[in-house]
Amino acid sequence: MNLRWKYLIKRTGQMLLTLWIIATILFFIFRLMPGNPLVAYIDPTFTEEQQEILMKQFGLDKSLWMQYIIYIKNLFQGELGQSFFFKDSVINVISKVLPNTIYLMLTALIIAYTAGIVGGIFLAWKRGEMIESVGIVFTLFTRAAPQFWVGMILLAIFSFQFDIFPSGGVSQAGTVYSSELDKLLSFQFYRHLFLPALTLSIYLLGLPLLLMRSNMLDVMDESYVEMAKIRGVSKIRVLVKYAARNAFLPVITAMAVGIGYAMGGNVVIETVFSWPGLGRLLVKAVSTSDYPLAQGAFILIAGVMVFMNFVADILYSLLDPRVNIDSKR
Amino acid sequence: MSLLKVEDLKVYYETTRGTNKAVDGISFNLEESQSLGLVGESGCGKSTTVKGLVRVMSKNAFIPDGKVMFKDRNLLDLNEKEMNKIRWSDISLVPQAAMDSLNPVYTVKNQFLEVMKLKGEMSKKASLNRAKTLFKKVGLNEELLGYYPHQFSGGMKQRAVIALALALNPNLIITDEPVTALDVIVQHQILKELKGLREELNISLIMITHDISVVAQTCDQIAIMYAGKIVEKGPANEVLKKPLHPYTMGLENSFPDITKPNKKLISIEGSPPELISPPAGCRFAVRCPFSEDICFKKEPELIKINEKHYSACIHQKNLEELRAKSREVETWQKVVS
Amino acid sequence: MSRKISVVLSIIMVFTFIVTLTNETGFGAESDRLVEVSLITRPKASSPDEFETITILAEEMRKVGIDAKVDVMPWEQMADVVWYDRESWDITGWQMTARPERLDPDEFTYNLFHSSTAETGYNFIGYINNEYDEVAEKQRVTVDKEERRKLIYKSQEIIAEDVAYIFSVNPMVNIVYNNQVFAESSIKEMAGLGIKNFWTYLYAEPISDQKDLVLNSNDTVQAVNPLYISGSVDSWITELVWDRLMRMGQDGLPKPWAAKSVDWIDKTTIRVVLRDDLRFHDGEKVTVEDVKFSFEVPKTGEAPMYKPFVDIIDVINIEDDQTLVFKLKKPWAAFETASLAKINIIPKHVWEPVIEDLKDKPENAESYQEEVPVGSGPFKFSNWKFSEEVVLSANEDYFQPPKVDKWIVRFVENMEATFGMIQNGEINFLATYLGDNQLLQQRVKEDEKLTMVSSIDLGFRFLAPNHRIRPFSDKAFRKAVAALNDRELIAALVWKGFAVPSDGVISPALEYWDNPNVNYPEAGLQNARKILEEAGYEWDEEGRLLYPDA
Amino acid sequence: MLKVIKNILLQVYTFLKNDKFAMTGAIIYVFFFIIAVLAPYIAPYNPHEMIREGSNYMFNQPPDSNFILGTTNMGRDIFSQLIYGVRPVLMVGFSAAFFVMVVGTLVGLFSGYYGGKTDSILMRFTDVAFGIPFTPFVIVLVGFLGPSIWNIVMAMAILLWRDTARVIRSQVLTVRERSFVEAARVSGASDLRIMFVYIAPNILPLSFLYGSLAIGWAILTEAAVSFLGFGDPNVISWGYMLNDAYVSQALSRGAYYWFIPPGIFIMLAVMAGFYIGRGSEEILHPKLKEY
Repeated sequence: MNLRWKYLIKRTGQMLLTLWIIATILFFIFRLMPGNPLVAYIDPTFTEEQQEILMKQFGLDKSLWMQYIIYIKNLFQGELGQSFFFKDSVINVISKVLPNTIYLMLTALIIAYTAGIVGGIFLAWKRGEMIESVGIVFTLFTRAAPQFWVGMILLAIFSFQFDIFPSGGVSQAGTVYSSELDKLLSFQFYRHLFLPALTLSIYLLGLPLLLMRSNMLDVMDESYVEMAKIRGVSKIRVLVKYAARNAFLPVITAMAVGIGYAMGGNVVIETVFSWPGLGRLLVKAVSTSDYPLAQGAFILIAGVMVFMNFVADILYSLLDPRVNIDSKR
Repeated sequence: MSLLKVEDLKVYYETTRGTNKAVDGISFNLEESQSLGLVGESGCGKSTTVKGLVRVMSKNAFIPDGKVMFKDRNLLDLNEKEMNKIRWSDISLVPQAAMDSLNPVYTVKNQFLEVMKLKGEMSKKASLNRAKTLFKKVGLNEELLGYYPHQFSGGMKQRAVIALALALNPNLIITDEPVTALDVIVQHQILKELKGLREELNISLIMITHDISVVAQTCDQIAIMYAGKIVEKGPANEVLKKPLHPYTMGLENSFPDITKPNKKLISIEGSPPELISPPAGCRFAVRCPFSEDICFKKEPELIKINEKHYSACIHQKNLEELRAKSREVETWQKVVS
Repeated sequence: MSRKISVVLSIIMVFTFIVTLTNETGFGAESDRLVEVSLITRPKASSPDEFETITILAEEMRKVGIDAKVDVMPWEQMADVVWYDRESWDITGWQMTARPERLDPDEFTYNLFHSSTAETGYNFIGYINNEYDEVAEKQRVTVDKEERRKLIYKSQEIIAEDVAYIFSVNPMVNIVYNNQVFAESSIKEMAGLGIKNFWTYLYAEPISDQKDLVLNSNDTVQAVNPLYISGSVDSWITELVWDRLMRMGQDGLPKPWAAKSVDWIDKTTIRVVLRDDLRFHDGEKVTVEDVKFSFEVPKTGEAPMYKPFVDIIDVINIEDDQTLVFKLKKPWAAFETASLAKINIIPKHVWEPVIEDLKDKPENAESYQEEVPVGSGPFKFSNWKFSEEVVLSANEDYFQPPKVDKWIVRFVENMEATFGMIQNGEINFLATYLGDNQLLQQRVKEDEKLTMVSSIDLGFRFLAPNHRIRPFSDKAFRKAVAALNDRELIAALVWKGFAVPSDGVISPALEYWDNPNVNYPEAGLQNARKILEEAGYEWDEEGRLLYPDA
Repeated sequence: MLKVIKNILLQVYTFLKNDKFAMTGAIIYVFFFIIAVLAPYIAPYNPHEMIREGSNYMFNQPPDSNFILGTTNMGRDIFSQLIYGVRPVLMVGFSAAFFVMVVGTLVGLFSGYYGGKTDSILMRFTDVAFGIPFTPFVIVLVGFLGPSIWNIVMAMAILLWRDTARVIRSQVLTVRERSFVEAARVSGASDLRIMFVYIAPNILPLSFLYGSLAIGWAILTEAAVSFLGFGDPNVISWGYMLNDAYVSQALSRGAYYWFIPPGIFIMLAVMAGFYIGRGSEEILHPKLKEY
């Protein structure tokens, strides 16, 4: 049993080291950037000493090194500091937008990966036929098209032209949800979620589909698939239980990494669909030089990405018995 | 009553460079609880024949014509559903690469139960007992059922796969190079067990191999394949003792025989012809020390020489002399490839 | 794929990389007499009109041989450069936005050009003119309107003569609303602000089953705090949730509101009598103590942004439970607009403990966010979905209760989406619109349920030259650039006719204060060349402008 | 020397011929290169110029004889912008790809070959690069350092080598075990020689493949960054055009001729990047066997 724990501990150690390095890099990126961050918040008519108070309030008067020590100390206590712009704790501000990003991201990922896996199986099954090259070209188009361009076109057609879907926001004006669950159950929420999730999943679709197809083609040549056919197992069952079950392992690990990418990635979609998510908050923080907020958002996204890479490794060994180290012998 | 009658079976492959005539019209038949050895170099089409029989072929393979009469029903006319009924309940296969012929992400038990559930009407408990008895039969410990394929050694996996083949006590088992990947001792054990099982459950067997000595131990009938055709077939001891076709003679020389320790090993020069556009006449002519002009023009028919012994070669007389010559190294070296 | 091929292809890539690098950096000898100007502007995405105006002006400047370069930066960086290192920039696009307290000319006339605010204040262009200082100080203390009007006229003449700013336009405020949701008559227009104002929100009368007024903003709400002037959207909300002694009327002049009456006893004392039917949203009665407290909190330094509006007050005494008397340090003509109509009446019982405990902390009242903000205004705070929307509900027991049920502002950054929303009814009051006005007008024509009301904006767009360094320290050069900046063309081209050329800080919307005839340089390339020649500028053989070699 | 070039070109041709995806990719790029070079001759107008006929400006002209794709809301010719747009896009694409290839390959090569300490250090760096989300990083960099195409390329050079490094490393690990490398080491060749003379050529096709993928990513990033308003205002790229169209509400105006073409050109350029990366068949199914 200890072989497994040793691997886990080593891996977690690596993960923490990576996170620490990222946190340090982020600290210096924001501190060395041009533009005095306080400009947006000190009213020009302030006197000198008023500006002093504010500098102290945000800890900008201390030496860079001292700031770094406080920064790391806070980080460990999960304290990400105070946002200049929203005059509120970074965690508080982020926690208000985080659910929206997670809903959008998860829905899009689920749609993209289910469609991707099914599409991958289909294309592998139709190997060599016309439909297969058409499918591949289409998938490459979905990966090559700029997200916002696709988003705007969908918006123009389904919202401006035919008014089937709303043109922005998370819910209808003035609706009050009693709880997050109530929000998740309301039809209006999904009507608002549909276009952004569709645009994001069109973009995310490419990776799982092509990866799944490639794995399927490898697996289809394996002799245990042929043996299953010889055993008279039905075509569909062979495709799913033998081929897909082995082929989809790498796709699942890719999904874990995909979650990390999607966390920070859908800035553009959030802007087009006025979706109040983490991405847009980050752009707001950057353009208002509110670097504690930008830094906090960044560390959160980076943390999720590193964690997801870690989960991807573990997931793979869980799913594939061959890799399972502590198998019952 | 003949269990299996294969008449002029052809299996071709569509490739970018033309049609590959991997199996170009072979015929043989197999009586009940009898065993037939199909012997030939790799690439002679024996594995393709098997795939043709069970009709599980790759996408670009097709069967232009020929008949496969199994219990007087032509398997080639059946649709997929009917064929599926026959697969494994009547004909089962012990695959070549036993190493990864089991689904790695499921336990062996799971794959056993799946086969029985699909075909046999047995309940889960009954099929589990069946699996356990089969494991005991092939000399495997019952607990192994719960393990994953990658936790089995080569020999253990081979036995598990044989057990799987016996699951629905089929009439015919086809084994494709069942023991090539194993060391000699384990090989001998497996073949002995196989022979015992066959007699006990009176199952007929087709053994595909390139190793003539393996066939000698286990098969009643032998058919020698070369470049997609059967060049010689007949009772095992006759074909081994008194080979009629020069290729069979060549094959015999290239295998050590425990009984004749000082026998010189002679290998046949050259390699089998390319089957996209096979040479005219006899396909072995170019490598055959006794070939004459006629051999390069007319393709010899597979004709009955005596009792049940057939050969596709023009030489039917003075075979004794040919056999003696075929044992000298010089006869084979003078063949210019 | 064989190795040779990939080696060849990577060589090609290296080759393209070097080629693209070389043609990137131009070379050329620079002599010190060449006139170089860098024009700062915000990116096209956040401020399309400023970007296009600067691009056109740069093009015109190049025609007279000036080496003009457009320098784009986001607003924060621009503010940092222009505000914090006042020696380093030449000229920047800038704008003054409309705010109710700017209906009184004092803020623009005094703060923008008075020498005292040149160091760190609003006079970032560094304009020093003693004659102007006198006029600006005098108008501040002249309570008599007619008298003050002459001084305001004089101030506009000096600025035009000196070309302190290079004026551009007063844009039109185009507000569109859904006339099937609100009765036409109930939409009120206000001088300089258009129909987006307090009165419209108060009187708008729903005539369909949609009882809520849903408007849009392209920026999120930063805070809902009566002691913190954060963003423009925030000020709409504060104005509705918290009440004020006086409100700016539709004619642009202050009138008593929460106060029953306001009378000037002398130049520095004002008696205010409070209405007796005022209640806070939590049911508590509004007392004179609350009002006194509201005017004294900014003085404690906990509300720095409101400090300038109360500095002038010396002392506030309570005469009886309905009356207060304000004693000023010295007369201030704009007191009613800039203070009585600006300071929010906040509940003492809520904010006193907060201010108390903030005393010894570095933070101030600005970073205190009430769970449920309590004011005494016409609307009650109902819900705030962060960076999505703020919802206010009508305060039924207000003395003038609003007719709509809810007032909802939605944050939509995507201008195309906003355009879609006003048409499909997701919003029924298009409050912010940065897009193409021509397109808006055309769509309103096609869609009979939409009505557009255009009015001249109180705010104005201009180019701020830096008077401290060459070339804009030279008045002649400023005159020439003013001539190059063809305001008619800008109004027609950039604003598609939805703006009027501006020649001063006082918008034409304020007919009473706007001086119609000031002599501002006449537009035209020839006129600009003539001004430069007369001032001693020369051109080298390639036509590049050179400083006079005096 | 001429003969060498001839036969290399011949080889390139044969390699492309038998792989239809790579061929299409190559054709698209050649097409774009020609446009980039001949832009001044193809484009009827100067992309920045606001076209005027007499006194009135040609705002929002739908496509007609003298404006093939119509004009923008400020009267600039869309077709000319599209043609001139090729240059910055190719520049960003190829320079970014160049950096990604070089940095990725070097990191992969060194960590794969040396293993041990160097390997773990370099791999930690790769983990860090994988940890930093790309789009936000570009936004922060461009947001602070000011909008310019070179900042996008720099951001990619700093981060996007990560995928190449990891893949090249695993390939180097396999190549290193191969016998001819063993032989080279035995014959006393220095580490560097082994790496660059023996191992590098074997992994070049793979690094070239990731290089061409990077072209696609670079172009898409430039478009996204321009769309968010952090693009380089002085350079008219397709991203700039899309931002321009978005800000000026092309779609609400029904000016599809303005919004659609730049998107399609971006798609083509990115697709070509995917294709030319040794054909998508190969990327998708490395062990493709001919029957």
